[in-house]
Amino acid sequence: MLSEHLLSAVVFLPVLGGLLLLLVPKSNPEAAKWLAFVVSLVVFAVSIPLWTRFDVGNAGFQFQEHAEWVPAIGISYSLGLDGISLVLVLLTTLLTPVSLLFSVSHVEKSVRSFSIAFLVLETGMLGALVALDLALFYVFWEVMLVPMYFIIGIWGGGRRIYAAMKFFLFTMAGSLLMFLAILYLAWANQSATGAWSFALADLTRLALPPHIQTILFLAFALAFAIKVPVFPLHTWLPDAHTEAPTAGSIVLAGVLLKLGVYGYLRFALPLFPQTALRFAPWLGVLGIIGVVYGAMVAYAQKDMKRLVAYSSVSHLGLVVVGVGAFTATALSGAVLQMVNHGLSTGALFLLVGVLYERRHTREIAAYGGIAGIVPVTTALFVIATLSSIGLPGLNGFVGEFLILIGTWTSAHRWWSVVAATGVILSAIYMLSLVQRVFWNPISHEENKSLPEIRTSELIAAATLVVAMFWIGVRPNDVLKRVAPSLEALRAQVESSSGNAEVRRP
Amino acid sequence: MTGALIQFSAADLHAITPELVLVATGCLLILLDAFAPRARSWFAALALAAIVASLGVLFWLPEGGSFSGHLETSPLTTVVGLFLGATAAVAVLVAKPYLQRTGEEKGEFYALLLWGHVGVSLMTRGLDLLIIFIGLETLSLSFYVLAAFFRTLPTSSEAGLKYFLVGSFGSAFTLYGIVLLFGKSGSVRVADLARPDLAGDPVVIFALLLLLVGFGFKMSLAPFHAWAPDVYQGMPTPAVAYLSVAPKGASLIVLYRVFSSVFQSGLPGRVESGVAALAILSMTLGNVVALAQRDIKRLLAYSGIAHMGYVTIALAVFGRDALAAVIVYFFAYLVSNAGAFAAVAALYRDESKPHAVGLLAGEGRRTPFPAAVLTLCFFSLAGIPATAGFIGKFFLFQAAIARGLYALAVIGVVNSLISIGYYLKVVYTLYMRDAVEPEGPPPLAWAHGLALALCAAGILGLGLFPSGLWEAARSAAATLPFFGS
Amino acid sequence: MSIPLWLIPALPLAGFAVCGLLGKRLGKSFVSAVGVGSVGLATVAAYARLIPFTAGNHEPVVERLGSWITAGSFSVEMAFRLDVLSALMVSFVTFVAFWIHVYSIGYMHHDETDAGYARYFAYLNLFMFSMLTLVLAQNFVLMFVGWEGVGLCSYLLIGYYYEREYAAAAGKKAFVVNRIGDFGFLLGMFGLFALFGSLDFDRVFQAAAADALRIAPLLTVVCLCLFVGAVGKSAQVPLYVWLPDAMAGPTPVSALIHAATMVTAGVYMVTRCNVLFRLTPDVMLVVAWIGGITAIFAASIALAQNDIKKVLAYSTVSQLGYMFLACGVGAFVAGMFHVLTHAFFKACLFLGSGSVIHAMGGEQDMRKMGGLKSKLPTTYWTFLVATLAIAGIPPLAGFFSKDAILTGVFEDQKYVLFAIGLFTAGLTAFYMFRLVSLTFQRSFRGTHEQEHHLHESPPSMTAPLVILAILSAVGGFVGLPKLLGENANLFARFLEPAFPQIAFARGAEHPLSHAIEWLLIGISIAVASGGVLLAWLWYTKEEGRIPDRIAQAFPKTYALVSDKFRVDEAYNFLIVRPFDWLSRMLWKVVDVLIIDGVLNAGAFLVELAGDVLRFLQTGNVRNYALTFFLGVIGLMLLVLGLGF
Amino acid sequence: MIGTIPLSDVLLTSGGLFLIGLAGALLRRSAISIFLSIELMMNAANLALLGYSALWGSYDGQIVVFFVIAIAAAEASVGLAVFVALFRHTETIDVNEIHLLKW
Repeated sequence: MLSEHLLSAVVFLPVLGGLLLLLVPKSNPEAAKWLAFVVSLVVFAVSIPLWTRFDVGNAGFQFQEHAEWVPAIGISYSLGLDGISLVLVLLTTLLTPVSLLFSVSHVEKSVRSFSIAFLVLETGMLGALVALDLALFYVFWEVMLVPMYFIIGIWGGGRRIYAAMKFFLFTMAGSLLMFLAILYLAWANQSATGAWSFALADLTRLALPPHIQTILFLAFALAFAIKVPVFPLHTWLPDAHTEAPTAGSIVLAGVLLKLGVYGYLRFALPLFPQTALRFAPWLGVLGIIGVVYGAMVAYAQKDMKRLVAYSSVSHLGLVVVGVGAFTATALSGAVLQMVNHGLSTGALFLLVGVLYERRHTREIAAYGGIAGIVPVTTALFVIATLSSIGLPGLNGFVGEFLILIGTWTSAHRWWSVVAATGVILSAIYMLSLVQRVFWNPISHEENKSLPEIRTSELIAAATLVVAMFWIGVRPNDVLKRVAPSLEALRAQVESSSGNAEVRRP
Repeated sequence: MTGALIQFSAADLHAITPELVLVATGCLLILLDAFAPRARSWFAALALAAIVASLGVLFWLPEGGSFSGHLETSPLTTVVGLFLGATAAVAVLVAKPYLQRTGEEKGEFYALLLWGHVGVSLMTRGLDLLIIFIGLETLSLSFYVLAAFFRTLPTSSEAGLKYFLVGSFGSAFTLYGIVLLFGKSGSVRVADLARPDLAGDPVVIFALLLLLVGFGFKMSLAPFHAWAPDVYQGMPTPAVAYLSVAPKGASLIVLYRVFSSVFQSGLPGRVESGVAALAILSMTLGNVVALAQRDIKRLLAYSGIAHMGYVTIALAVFGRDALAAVIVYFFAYLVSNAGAFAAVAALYRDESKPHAVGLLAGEGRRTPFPAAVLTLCFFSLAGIPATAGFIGKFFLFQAAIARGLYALAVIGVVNSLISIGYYLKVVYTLYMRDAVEPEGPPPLAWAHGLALALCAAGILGLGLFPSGLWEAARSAAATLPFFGS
Repeated sequence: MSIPLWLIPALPLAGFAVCGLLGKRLGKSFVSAVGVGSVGLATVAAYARLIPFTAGNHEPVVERLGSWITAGSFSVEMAFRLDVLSALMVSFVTFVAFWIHVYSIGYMHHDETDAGYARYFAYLNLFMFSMLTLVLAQNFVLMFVGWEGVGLCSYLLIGYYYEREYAAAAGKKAFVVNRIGDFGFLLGMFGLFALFGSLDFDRVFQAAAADALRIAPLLTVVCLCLFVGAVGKSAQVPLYVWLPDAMAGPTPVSALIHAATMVTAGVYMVTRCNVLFRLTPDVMLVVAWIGGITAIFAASIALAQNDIKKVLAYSTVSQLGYMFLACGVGAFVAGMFHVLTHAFFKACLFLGSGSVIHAMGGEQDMRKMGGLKSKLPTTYWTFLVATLAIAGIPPLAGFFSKDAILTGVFEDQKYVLFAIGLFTAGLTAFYMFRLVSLTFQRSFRGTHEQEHHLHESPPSMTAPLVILAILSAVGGFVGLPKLLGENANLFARFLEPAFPQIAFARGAEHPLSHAIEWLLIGISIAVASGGVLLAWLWYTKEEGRIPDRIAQAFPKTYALVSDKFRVDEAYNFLIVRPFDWLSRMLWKVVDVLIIDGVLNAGAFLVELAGDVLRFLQTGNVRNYALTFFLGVIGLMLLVLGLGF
Repeated sequence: MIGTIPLSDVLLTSGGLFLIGLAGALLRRSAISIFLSIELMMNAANLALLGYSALWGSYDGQIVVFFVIAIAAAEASVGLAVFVALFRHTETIDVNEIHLLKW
């Protein structure tokens, strides 16, 4: 039974686990923590067959499931997994247990609710990654917001309420227009074919007049651009990342941001190929602005988490450049880079969290010279840093390199010239962070007694580090799964961007 | 046709048994209150039983007109009846512990609630402007009293006064509209308005606008909304739970009934723009002002004004799907809004003080269940997916888009973005602030728990499995004569 | 064919893993065993491959381990290459590195904790892995892996004493400046891929040689980009600034990374790409000039430095300039030859200085030294040999390589550059003997307790000195000038396969007459010995009075030179500070003020509207009735008002 | 005999009454007089009803009139009750004085 409903299982196991958690008495937080962790581990275990049984070289959707949901209006519960979603699903199922394992030793306030929120969040993310019906996708897409809102708002730092509100409103602002666009598409399909449908497959067949396409595309693009986030829509991110609890930041940076790019690849591109290609240059330009801008602003930060947050703006800018360039190489690089960023930034947030839990400050100035006191933490942090600044042999390099070289071979060679400056800038801001936190003389007495990383934290971080090395050395394990789907996507877009015959809805 | 009002048969009587049951129970409650005060603790159960019974009967009624076609029994009335009955049931459940707590557990309350409920259901079932008007007045009269129910509280009496004055002011307009329609058609039957020559007649339009005003008033549609915040604030919360939901739905159904019978060939552009204007004004004003509210009952009043704005879009759309959307929307609104008021009733201890939002601080941890349901209700009102509220908006905007009313749809979603502002304000007060009140709210009564659980179940149930309701609403909407669809 | 090539870098990598993970617990002796052992094994493995290779016909050997990255049209393999160039590099890299590892045991032993000791050797092994990967790579990407890897290790080792802010900053500086170079290298790779659809050495070079004309213009840009990479890695003007600071690291590191091996990677890369560079004369010119300028510029700075390691650092920069000068004039063989000899004598010099600093208890200022000749005999003599070598005194190694370069320059008719090279040779001889004189000769100028525990270093340190000294003495004979017979220059013969004939390629068309060659040799000997003599006169005999007088005569000039021409300050003022300022502006103005400002203003206006409008709710029921009535009027006007 | 009065006059009178009532409802300050003005508006409607039922020769209108009168009576009783209840607290029924609930 599980075998043919594998996706549903992966998607809904977390929520079921959440319900299970309700049975745990409030008085017993430890049990809640560990149960939640175990649940997420189980989800990860269940998601592994997706990777192993995935038919490499098959571009289409696999593990498909289909069921009527609201037949009268053509909403169906249809799930499917292709290379692009596969890697992100695995990333999600990996990062969730990691974050929960970290939280085991660090969440005190109403633990049970925290765990439940986290599991619901996981379901939301996984659902959005495998939904093939726009209505269904939208449901998952929005459902993610709620638990994340609480995670930031209840377990977050000083300005958590402001940050949570900002996060919620920004994301909502984007997705509401997308909601209308989805409704329009469904209706256009109905008036063109006489049948209601929200299925991606049907709606891609729809040929809309250019100006309509443009409007709808912009509605979709806005939603995704805010999520990514693309400059200048990024200002929610530093606040959200900084105020969120460590586990929240990990998942926020690791997965939620990716959903923006994913949504663009999965929906915006196939639905509005002509327009998407027409707007690709803008995308690329915003991307490179993001790369440089994010890096420079990151350099100016005084707060560790903020710095890492802005580095995300820079990294995802690069991913956006790759998407804009739209060559096979650049696209593979972009998808791979999403995973890389999830791992490296996840690890960075985790380790910043390790320090924060001990000193209860994120001020860079409050540290300095602690390498001798917490060598293991230092080593892990340095590795994560190197991965994030794209040192060859680690994962970050492969993604960056593919995006840049792919962009160079595209029509917009100069993008990759500008974007490549990120190589320098990232080194500047990350290494000065490392220097100010770990090297230099010890400037604060209290740092002399800084306790070293805990086993649970160590395991969590080490998992990510292992993944970094793995992708750095064997990137093809990922790339070969992604490539066919991307090829198919490109073929689809190229072909349909050619035809101009228009069925008026 | 003359005298048609007078002669009726057993079948006709059978057709109004649902109302009769309620009326009779109301009287019985009054009598019991007078002669068997000890039975008071059973009143709620009795009222509940009556509501359930009348619902049951309503389901078994044969379809068709009765009283020679002045009273309708149709899928529409059944579905709407279910909506109204459910609202009444929730109100009763909320009332029981609420009245006990405030020491006001009297027969009158339930009696008036039931009678008002009768009025509402007559509004929806009446095929005759007079019956509709009588229903309207029955409702109003009962709720004027309910508004002023706490005789010891000046605020309650003031609410009564305001509701009464503005209410009767409004009914005068409604009445004059009815009179003009009668003057033009020579009949008080809705069906007789279906004459081609009437559709374009300015006087008829004028009259219909007067009806729109009158029922818009009941819906607390801006700019006829001013009464709502004050009345909600002063009125006993259970009564508000009913008043803020059922009459609004009924009023919109009535408007749909009358408009659809006059405008067989679609809404004239001018009328459409008029309705649209009301919708936009109501959405915007409601949401914007709600942002500034400190008292949660007033906040809910303004949110209600905004929601009536959304749902009025469906009147501008004016079609079968739109009507179905209205029905779905009101079911969603029932579970969300009545649920919210139920939670408010459970979360506040002192009725003599305003229900400041700030007092909810930290209740999320101290009284998790009502707080959680309130949060759920607010997310539903905000239209977050997987809740009933989202489904309501979904079909509503779908209809608007299909009719090409993009501007309305866009304004609608922009407004729901604004609305998130104040809904989340309450949510984070519940969960992200530390308690200010030394003593928490009163212990949760089983009736409240039941009401909250039902609403929560409804929100999620509709949110996840809307299909059945949508089908039902579609077939119900088929009852009214519509061009095209 | 027994030992696979990948094993050679893999062994130090294993050493790195062991030292890094377990070293702290298992103690110094274990770490020394693993750290040095792994490199020793690597050396053995390397020679086990090199000897048969050298004996056989020098056909390149390529060992492919399958695809590494494949995405779209781009694909690159894990493949290692053994040809004359990589053979040459591997041979001396492993050898020198091994002895420096041995030296490190003695150097690092007492003044470091177990953890620090393990860390040191872990880094050193990691460096060996990267360097060997760089050298053995079969394609640009894999080469880049090593390229960045050595950069990383240099960062880590410069910042080895991380608790010293200066060291930490120097490490960061080194990495960032290198990254600027790598930026160029990356763009170069992109260009190559765009041109040839591959980054495999064989494919690229063959294709380039094949259709030289068509690609020439684009290739110029590509080669410039690649050269930028070389400039960064090999510390040429204007990116040399990191190398002097790099002296903050332990001295053996300076010897290994910042003198013998890593910094020559740029030269290696240019030579490896000689096909491309030879196709782009303009770039060759740039290379030559950058090299020449760097050579003389760094040498002049070295004149006025008092920190013993700083002098050596600038001398390294200057010598690297020589190598690029050679490449620039097409004398790649001479360049590589100098790489080889320089590896020997500069490593020896650095280790010697290390031994001195060791003896002086960390003191690096030459003004506080002197007269160490008697106290540290081995160090002194080995140091002297190496100095003579670098000064270009025959028949030591440096003489031959430097002479080959100058001849090459002259051959290429770059007479200005020749003059520069010649003058630099003189400067080199001068400042090196200034160093020797200040350090070893004259009388001791340090404190008493320093003088008290002056002692020769342990054999683990002196042995490498001796070996390297010998090599700097005799190393040159592998590359005797052609004068002494056509086949006298074994080195050139060995490297021949690395420089395939290309159509349109420019080379030594007009060999010089023997007379001129003899003349050139004579001149360079004269200049070198002149420099030596002058230094001896001024510093040993006159005890430095003359230089002091000169310094007093031109205080401004002297200050400028001793302040390294204040280049760091200039960079700081022109680049670093504006960068800081700009990034702060972007954050405070664009992010906070503009973007968030606009959004918050919008939200605030809505809130404000609410706060104002709520007062329409006066609480007076008559106003409610009035609004109601006005609403009716408005509605009527809207719907019926006009028309009908 | 009502037939002898032209419908237009009846309607004009009714409309006039309605407006007078409206004006009263908007201008008076005492709750009672406001309510009386509203009653006036209702009776204006009644008048119009009579006119129309004469026009159509149907009794429906007149029947409606009876209902309206009944409803008005009911409203009056409820209203007065509410006024009394309120007067207990505020000692006035001048609506300008009554604004506990606002904003």
